[in-house]
Amino acid sequence: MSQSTTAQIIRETLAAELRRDPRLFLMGEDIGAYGGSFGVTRGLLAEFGDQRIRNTPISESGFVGTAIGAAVAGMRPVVEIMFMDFITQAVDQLVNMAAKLHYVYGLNCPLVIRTAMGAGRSYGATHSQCLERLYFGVPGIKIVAPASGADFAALLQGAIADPNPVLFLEHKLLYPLRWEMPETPPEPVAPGSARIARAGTDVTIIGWSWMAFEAERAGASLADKEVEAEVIDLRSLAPLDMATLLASAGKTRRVLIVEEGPRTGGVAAEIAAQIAEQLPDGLDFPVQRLAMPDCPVPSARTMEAALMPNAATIAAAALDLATRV
Amino acid sequence: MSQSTTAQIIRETLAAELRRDPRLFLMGEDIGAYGGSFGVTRGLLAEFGDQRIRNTPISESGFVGTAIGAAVAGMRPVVEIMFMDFITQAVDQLVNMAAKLHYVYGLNCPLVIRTAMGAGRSYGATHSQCLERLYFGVPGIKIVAPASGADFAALLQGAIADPNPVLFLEHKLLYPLRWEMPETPPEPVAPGSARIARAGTDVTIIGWSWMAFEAERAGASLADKEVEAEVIDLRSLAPLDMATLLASAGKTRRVLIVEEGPRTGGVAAEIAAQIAEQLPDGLDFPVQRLAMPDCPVPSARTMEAALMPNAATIAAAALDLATRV
Amino acid sequence: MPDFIHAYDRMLLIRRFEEAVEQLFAEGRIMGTAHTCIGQEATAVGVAAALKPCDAITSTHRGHGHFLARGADPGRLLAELFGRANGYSRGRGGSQMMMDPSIGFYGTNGITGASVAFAAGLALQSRMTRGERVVVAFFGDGASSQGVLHETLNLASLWRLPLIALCEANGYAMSTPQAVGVSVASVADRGAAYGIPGVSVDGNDFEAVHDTVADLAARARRGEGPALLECRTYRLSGHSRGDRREYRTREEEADAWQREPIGRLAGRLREEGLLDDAGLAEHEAAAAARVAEAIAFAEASPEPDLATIAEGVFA
Amino acid sequence: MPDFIHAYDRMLLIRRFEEAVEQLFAEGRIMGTAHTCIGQEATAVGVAAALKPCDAITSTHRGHGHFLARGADPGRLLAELFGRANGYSRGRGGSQMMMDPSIGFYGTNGITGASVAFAAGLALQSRMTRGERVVVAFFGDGASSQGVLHETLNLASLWRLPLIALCEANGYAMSTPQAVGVSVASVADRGAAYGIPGVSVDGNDFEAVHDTVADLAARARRGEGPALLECRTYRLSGHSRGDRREYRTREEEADAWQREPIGRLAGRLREEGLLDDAGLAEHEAAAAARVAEAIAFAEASPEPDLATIAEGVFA
Ligand SMILES: Cc1ncc(C[n+]2csc(CCOP(=O)(O)OP(=O)(O)O)c2C)c(N)n1
Ligand SMILES: Cc1ncc(C[n+]2csc(CCOP(=O)(O)OP(=O)(O)O)c2C)c(N)n1
Ligand SMILES: [Mg+2]
Ligand SMILES: [Mg+2]
Repeated sequence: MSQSTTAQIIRETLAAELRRDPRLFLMGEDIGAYGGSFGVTRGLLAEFGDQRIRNTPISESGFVGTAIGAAVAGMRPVVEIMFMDFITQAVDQLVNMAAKLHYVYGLNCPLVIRTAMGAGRSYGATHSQCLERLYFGVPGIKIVAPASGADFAALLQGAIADPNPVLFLEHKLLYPLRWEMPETPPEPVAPGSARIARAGTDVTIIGWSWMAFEAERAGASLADKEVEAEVIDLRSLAPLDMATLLASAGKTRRVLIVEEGPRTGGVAAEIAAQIAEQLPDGLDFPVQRLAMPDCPVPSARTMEAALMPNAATIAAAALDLATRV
Repeated sequence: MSQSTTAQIIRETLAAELRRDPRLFLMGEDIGAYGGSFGVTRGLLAEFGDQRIRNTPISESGFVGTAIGAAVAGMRPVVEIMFMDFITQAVDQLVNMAAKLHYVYGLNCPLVIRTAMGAGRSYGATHSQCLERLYFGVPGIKIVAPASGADFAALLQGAIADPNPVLFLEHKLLYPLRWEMPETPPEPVAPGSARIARAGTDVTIIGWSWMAFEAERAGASLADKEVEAEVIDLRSLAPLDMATLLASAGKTRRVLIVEEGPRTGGVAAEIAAQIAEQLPDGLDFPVQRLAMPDCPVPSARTMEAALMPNAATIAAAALDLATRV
Repeated sequence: MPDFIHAYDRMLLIRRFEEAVEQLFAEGRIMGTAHTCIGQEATAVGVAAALKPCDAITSTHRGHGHFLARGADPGRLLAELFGRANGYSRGRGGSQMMMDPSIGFYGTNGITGASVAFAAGLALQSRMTRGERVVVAFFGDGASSQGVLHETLNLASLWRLPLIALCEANGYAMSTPQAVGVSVASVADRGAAYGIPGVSVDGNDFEAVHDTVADLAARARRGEGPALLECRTYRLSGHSRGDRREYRTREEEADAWQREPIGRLAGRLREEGLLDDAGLAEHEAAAAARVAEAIAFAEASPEPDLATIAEGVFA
Repeated sequence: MPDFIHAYDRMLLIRRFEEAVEQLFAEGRIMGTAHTCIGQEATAVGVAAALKPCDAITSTHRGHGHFLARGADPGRLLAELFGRANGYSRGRGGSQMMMDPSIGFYGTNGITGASVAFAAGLALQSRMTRGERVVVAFFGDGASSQGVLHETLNLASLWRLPLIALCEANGYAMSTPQAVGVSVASVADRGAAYGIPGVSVDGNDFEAVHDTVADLAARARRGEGPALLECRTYRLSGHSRGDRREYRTREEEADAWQREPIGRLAGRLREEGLLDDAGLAEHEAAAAARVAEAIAFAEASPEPDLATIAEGVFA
């Protein structure tokens, strides 16, 4: 076992894949000498050279489009978009091109887009968003958002192995966290499966990325209050692992979904709708959502902290739901 | 009373607003001599000249950004994006700029983006999408999508009067439809209110744009089967008029939401989630959604027709829900 | 020297095909939309004649000609417009989404300008694998205003990609004259903005197009990077179905018909003694027959299976 | 002739301000991120000196200098970085989202390149209302690769907007040297791609910047349309907090320090007999005092009211 940060785990997974598959290469702004804004690719340039660790100009639409073409031609591009907020510039290429290639032409597009999501660093409204909702409703794009060290390794391998475009979401607050990692890397996990982070019987808490991490802490804290929360780390937003969610919901009959992002129009709404549709008599109370209010993310630390759900507010909401009569 | 098509109603409303407010001007591809892809602005160039009916180069990101700046500076731009599918190219300008101007700076941005949405014309996967979901979860953007002649006039005036960015969605299939219109134009309707298109007691059907039109037809056809459907034309997606929806849902206790667009991750999910949250004991059955499967829109007429909900499939789903025991 | 007779055949096939498409729309036998390329055949065929089988092309909304020039089966192409199961995209794509990688044709495209970035990706693969492939990315004068063009040319230049960005300057973007939509006299002048060659040729001159593309492709194959090529031509068709062409005069069109490429090539064939009037008529008849066959094939094609509509979103 | 002493004051204020920002980050007294502009002061101040009060500026992620040059209150600017209620954006914006339309400053901007389109909109309003306003849109060498730049310059040229697109070519985009990210020697060379003047000046020479901007602004005010101006400078600071500057050498930096603009202007002031050493020292002290005051103001500012966080999304 060894201790690694999330950033190191991503880097080592990328390095291993680069060693294994000569078709793999990385593209993105300042991923070379600088190692990317969050240092994830630091050191890879030295080992793999600038043909495989390609610094791009600041052209999110152009280089994502280029990566799509390269993927179709047989390469395995892994693109870094520095902040998820900038993926707004690649929507056309991803929605109108990548997402439709298999359906219309039967073409594989083995493309991974890694990007740093989320608030918590006082970066302000254009550097703090969770924009998975832009792609969540678009058929043809897979989305994964791990919350643990092992999953960053497992799901990144799974995303790279996938023949479809996959968004791989990395929360900024997870990068510096340290995890115990086994010497041999975990097996790949394909997009599409959730992880039971904590088993329980009284209430189901569903989250992903940083919210899954906080939910797990919330679940632990509830044990002191004699509430056994089942915490599900969604991991994969598209496809959704409804089987796991429904099994848990059917067992606990009380479901709380936590989302970092404005309440209206997020991923939680879809999960809530599906659970309600599929368990017509299975819940004691309607599915609850804990999310941010419908506003941009302000930069001031005080305001940002007040907006984001965290272990304490998740625990409070889950406790309320679990003990409601 | 006179008969006008939807396209004429939009045109006349624009013309009246252009006459009334010298700050108003139109921008878009081929809106001048050509009158736009759907002929909506035909003839306006002759009356208002090329300073106010501005043909743009094919630069959706650049000209939407330009319109945002002009709006902030005191103009009233009404932008046409030829097909909603191309609004993918303006996501950055709308999400990272327009949507945040009032929250962060307290600035008004009186911008209207008109665009042609939806399937039904065999235009294929990149010219047939309903992409309101891209903006629906973004705080700071209003979205309206009328379904009747009067509402096109009323809501377009309301959108133009609104000091915020408003997406004004025009379904392609509505353009040629004819409506009886009063001689004096209807009063403006601000974004934020739904319309009860048909009152009823047995089941609530919610739709917007073309789906509201089809839902109204479905409602009428159900009367023959002794089912009184209440049909709600949502009209405004953001803000949502939850009061009207909840009142109807509380009354009928059975709700069907119809969405043109892939089932997963759409607007219907949010409405379903909110109704479930806010009427914990108020429904006989979970909210039902009728939408398209999770795939792109194929071009072949046969396939496209099979995918789109229509009056018959809506009526069947509503009948099933209304008569379920 | 390129094969003039073969080129003539292809240009005729394209012309007859596009005329048939317009006719089929007018008769309501096909639905949706299509953009025909009447008058622009020499560019499509000139490019195709200059490329090797390993090379690749990406196309636009106005792509039937590019596809046919590259060797598409007119029957399958038309079946796609009919929305049939053995169309190139099994009825899922339509005119603006057709592809056949097996002949190096990477798609028509309904999003103006977007395919040029995709083309750069094909070129990047070629460069990274030290392949021989050169990629020609078609786009229009109107598309030249799209930001993704700028991003792609900058990147292609920096990375020395084997890419020829080929602007079919046909005078209009829909109704917008080039002078109203493009702020520079020739799109080729923008090559200087990326440190790459910017070349302009008469796009109605099959041989000129062929020779220029052959040169630029050879240059790209030598690893010397991308180029920007403007082919000056004229769209004799309307933009798409229902275009009343109020934005230009009939005189201007009549004038442009004087310079249309097929008659020009026929003249050349006659001059060079390659074909006489009887020969020309024979090729005319063959093209017409080929299109009639294609229509028959398309109309006899099966409808797509509606049970599988939602399948195949993911690999 | 521009007011050299006033310019010197502003440049000093900016320098001291940016040093303070770096210090405050290092001490953990402010959070988030900021990009300082040490070494680039002459461009910001040269532009501001050349503009009229009716004119407008749009800025970038590296915008403190532009804002201060245009007359921002350093206290309110710093209060914004502290996330306080009387910061320019009431703590909602941070370094990359600050604006004050009352002084014609239309915002720093965290999305590289995006503000240039916004600037064109301000210029369009000016043109449509026959106003006097000229708009200067700052962007970086890195931003020059963004498609929206291309779209905006094309449109601005076609519509003859009173817009000066001003590239601060400071050698790097984050870690990417200009030669690695920009495919042309000078961004100014791209003016030709839009039929507009492309001018390049020494951005560390206050007077040269001033004079060039004054000329281009006068031209724009006469209705002759936009221009592209490159100001060649050097970012002496790191890109942002935590930049180890491994992508360049300390020698290169030392060399660049030789050409930094404030010492240069001080020399000029001495030469022209406008200020002697004592005078210069006085101005130095005044700038330092002004920044100290700003810090005190910012730290004494109230925290935002958390009860109203979600308010004000819509007008
Ligand atoms: C992003 C986008 N914007 C607008 C359109 C609508 N549109 C289709 S073709 C066209 C004109 C294209 O002009 P040009 O590039 O010159 O090609 P041409 O039609 O002349 O062949 C327009 C505006 C589109 N398909 N995609
Ligand atoms: C759309 C977008 N892409 C990437 C970034 C990340 N980013 C911020 S500043 C920067 C470098 C900008 O370089 P340049 O334009 O030269 O300005 P400079 O930092 O040198 O002032 C990058 C890549 C961003 N903010 N926005
Ligand atoms: Mg054209
Ligand atoms: Mg720079």
